[in-house]
Amino acid sequence: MDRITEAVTCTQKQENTSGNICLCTESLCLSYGTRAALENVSIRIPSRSVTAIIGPSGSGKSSFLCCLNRMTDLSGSTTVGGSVHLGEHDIHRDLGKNPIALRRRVGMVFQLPNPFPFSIWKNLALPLTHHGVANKRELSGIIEQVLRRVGLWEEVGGRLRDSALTLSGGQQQRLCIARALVLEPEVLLMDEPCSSLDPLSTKRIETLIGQLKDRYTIVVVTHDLAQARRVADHVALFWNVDGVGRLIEQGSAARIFQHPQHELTTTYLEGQL
Amino acid sequence: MNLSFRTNVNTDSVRATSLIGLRNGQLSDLLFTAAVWGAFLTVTVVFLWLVGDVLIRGVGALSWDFVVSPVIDSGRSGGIAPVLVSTACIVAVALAVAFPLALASAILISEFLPRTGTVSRLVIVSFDVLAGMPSIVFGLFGNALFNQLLGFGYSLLSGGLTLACMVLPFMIKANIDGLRAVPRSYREAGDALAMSRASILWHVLLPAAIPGIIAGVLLGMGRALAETAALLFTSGYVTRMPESLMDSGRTISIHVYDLAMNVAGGDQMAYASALILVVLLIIINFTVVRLGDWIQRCSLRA
Amino acid sequence: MTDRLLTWTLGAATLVVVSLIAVIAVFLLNESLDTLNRVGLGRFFSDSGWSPTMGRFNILPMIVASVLLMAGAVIVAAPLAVLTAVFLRFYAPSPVVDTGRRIIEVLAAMPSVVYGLWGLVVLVPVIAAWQQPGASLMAGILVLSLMIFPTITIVVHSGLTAMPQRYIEASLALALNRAYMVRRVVLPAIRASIAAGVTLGAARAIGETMAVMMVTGNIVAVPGDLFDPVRALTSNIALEMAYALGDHRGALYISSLLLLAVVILLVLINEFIVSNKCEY
Amino acid sequence: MKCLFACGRITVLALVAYWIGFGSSHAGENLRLLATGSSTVAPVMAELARKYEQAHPGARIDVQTGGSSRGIADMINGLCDMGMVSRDLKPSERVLHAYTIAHDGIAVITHRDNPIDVLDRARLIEIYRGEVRDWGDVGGAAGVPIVVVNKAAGRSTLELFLHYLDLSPDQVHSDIIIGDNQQGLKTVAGNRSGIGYVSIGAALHAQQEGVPIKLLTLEGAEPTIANVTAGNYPITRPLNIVTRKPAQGAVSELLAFIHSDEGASVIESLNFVPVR
Repeated sequence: MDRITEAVTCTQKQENTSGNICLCTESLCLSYGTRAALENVSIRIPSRSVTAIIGPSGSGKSSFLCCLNRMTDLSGSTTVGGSVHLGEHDIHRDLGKNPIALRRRVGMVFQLPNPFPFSIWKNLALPLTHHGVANKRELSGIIEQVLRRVGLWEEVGGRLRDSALTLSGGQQQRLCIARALVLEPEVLLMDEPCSSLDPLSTKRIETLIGQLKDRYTIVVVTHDLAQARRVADHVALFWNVDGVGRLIEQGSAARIFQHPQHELTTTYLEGQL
Repeated sequence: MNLSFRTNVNTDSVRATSLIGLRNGQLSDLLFTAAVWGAFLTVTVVFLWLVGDVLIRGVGALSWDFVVSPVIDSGRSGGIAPVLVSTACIVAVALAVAFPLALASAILISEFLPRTGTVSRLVIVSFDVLAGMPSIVFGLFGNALFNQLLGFGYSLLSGGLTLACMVLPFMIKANIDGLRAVPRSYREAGDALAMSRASILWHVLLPAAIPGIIAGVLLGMGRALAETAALLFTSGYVTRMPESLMDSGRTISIHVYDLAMNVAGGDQMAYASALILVVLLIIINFTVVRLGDWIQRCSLRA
Repeated sequence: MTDRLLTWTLGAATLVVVSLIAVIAVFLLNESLDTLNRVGLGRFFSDSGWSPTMGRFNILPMIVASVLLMAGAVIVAAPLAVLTAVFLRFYAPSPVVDTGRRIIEVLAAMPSVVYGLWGLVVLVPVIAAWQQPGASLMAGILVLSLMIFPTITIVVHSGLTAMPQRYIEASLALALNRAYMVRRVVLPAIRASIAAGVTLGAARAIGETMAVMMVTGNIVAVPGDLFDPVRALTSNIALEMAYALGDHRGALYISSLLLLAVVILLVLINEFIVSNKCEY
Repeated sequence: MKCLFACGRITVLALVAYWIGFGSSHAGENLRLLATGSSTVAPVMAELARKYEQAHPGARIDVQTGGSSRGIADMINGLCDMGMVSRDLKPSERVLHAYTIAHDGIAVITHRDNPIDVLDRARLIEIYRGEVRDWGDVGGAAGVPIVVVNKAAGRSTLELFLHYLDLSPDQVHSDIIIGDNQQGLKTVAGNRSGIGYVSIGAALHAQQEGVPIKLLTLEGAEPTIANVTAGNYPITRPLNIVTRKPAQGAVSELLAFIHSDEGASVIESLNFVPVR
């Protein structure tokens, strides 16, 4: 827990972020077996806004995201050091035995749309019934509500019994977002949600993200800088330093894009532009 | 201690959502975990019971003499040398007949027929039917065709030919898997060098598919060794050393069956023979499985 | 030139193999037709009993016995197999996974006569100590379920392995616990594999001869309860084929045709399931 | 690839050599006989064959069981050289030629630990009709169910036994169906509450070998060779060899050996009654 924090090789200027801090990590380290993937990440994610995690491939963006809802537990050989706080709870200590309770509060959307091979209805009803909603009317109420929220109701409202696999890629991804929303999480993690979609679907999802940030704290991993510019309120840049992912710089989107303070950030932004 | 206390306090704040659902979920999770562990433990116990039974009762009667002595007094004493020879003959006949047919069919299906075409679908379904056919039905067929119509009588030849029909679909399937695991690029490279189909096959594909072909032969051998019902009415079950393929003879499986069912006081010898049979089959099966893993790894790498 | 020769040779060999099934069917039919004409199909279900040497050919009790044995074996083996496959995929600690795989492989490699031997020497006396005579429908079901268990487990397990990891990730991200995930997401997602495993197992169960013959007592009668002895269709052929002549022999060939028909049906169902399996 | 083909070639060559080599080496004195049928006759036949082969090097007589009806069926289908039948031929079978080689009886057997020693015919009928289901009702241990072991159809032992009890096959209530004599012995030896019936010769031989069975006295006559020879025992039968054509060549030589004094002593040693 009290890992010796090495001298951070980069400037990490903390600045006052508007609003409450919803998620923050303190000296977060992650390794797969003996191979370190993340080192010394301390980040603050403000609530009810969109935070974009940017950086080149291999800089540990997705690994970082997985730490936030303990998807890292999935493979047995991972070890996590440091701490992650959700509100006032340490997710490893306070919610230690029960990642389920954590994941109820932190939803996730993946790179590839991953609806279950069942009907649209069942995809959305499944997490609800698991968490104790048995009343059919209540179920359909919630399902209609989330489908409207992601703008799918008009498109699929009449065919909820169809297999989710018959939907287009963009629709599937919005269904997955809807599915993450049925549990009313506080945080929504999105791992490159548009990377497999065409530009039109991408635009829909981006608009959707803009609408959702009023109610949820959203963390988006993306390697598309233009997208980060379009949707993000806050930005964190990760970089692969000697094979290990590190946080280089974080701050409001406006500041990072206009006045990057770290030279790596400048290089990255210029390279992409 | 301290930790669990804090956990309790903190879940209180999560209660706003539905705690009852969570509690139920934990209970059913526990029950289900118990069920899967229970299933596996049941299987393990039965497995140990079965294998331990064969091992403990069989190993006492096992010796080199047992392997090289003739069957005496219906198998109550002596050994199983003639049975082993008959088994080898029947399996050899079955493989010698089935192998070329299986390899040829596999080559045609995997190399010449379109993979999803109606013809290859039909052919594959007919193999599946053949693979699923009860062995006793093969026995009846073999008895009618080889024993009576062709006049081979109760003989190792009749038994071997019947088994050849039986092991064909399994060998074909293994051969097809082996050939399909050969990377497409090999064929394209051959085509680009303007080689004929025959010489691509001979010089490139078959050598690359050897693991699959060996797996097929072993699989067929395993099937043949384990078979009893199809042989009762084709090879017969004489216990003496066969002198030609036209003699009747029993395989080790039939010997186990006969000792267990028809010989009072034959149990220990039945177990000893069963132990030899099981060890042979386990060796064959493990080799096949490892070959299969290897083939899969190769095809993934390619 | 060589290519054409090659194709023709291969074609001829394949034709031999493919026509084998037809040849077998023709032989079985040929041996049955006389009897079918003389006795008529109806009497195989309406005669007063099975004593073919006296001209009575009712095979219904044996059909009932075969079906009961098959159904019983599937009912016992399928849940066990599915749970074991789930255990090996999601629950087992990694050293146990390897051991588990080996156990299933060895069980699959075990010849039926060894299952029969174990049933006869170990299982039947255990049942007999509880309910005489021991050799019974129950013994048959237990031995058969043990035999088809590895078949079903292997098919279901390969279904589980083929299932994409992303369903599991999605389930975890939705805060589903493991049991709920397995029951409501994983098992429904691989239902085609389960059905395929069950049909394969059923085909094996109904075709099994030796192990069944060794433990069921072989009385031709519709069983009143699980501890009554029965005779399966396959055992009947094995028991009586040696001395059957005339219509008796014909009757046995007819029962083998019946078995063949059931197996073809099961294989076709299996084929249908596998070919319609959704491609995730 | 080459290695594989080499292996295949060697196997094929070995097989051919094996086949040709063995097939021809005995061409001069090619006496090969296959006898199939009654499991009662089989052990006698096997022992006789062994003695005969010792006296005639190169001769080979294989024996397979399967029941008297199999002997007849195989003979008619041309699958064997001699059929073994442990009863008289039926009128429909008279196209075949029968040669009696010995006499035998049928013994009712129970487990050695069963307190019963004697059963009369009426009791046996009740037991085999399923009217009496408890050993206590026939003077044995009360509360122990009777497990009735019956022979499969097509076995002459079954036909003779039921004929003796004057029952038809449908009237019999049985719990286990068995095939060979040996299976009957094994089943009764393995089940303390079982009752069955097998060849006297086979039963006595098994008893000598230590198989835990008991032969019951029937109508005051113990199942012994002496009683069968004297005709005192109620169920006796001839053991026959049947052929399609009148015995000639090797078969008649074998029959002559069986009917010789040496043959008779072999038969007696196995607890059967030789033909005088």
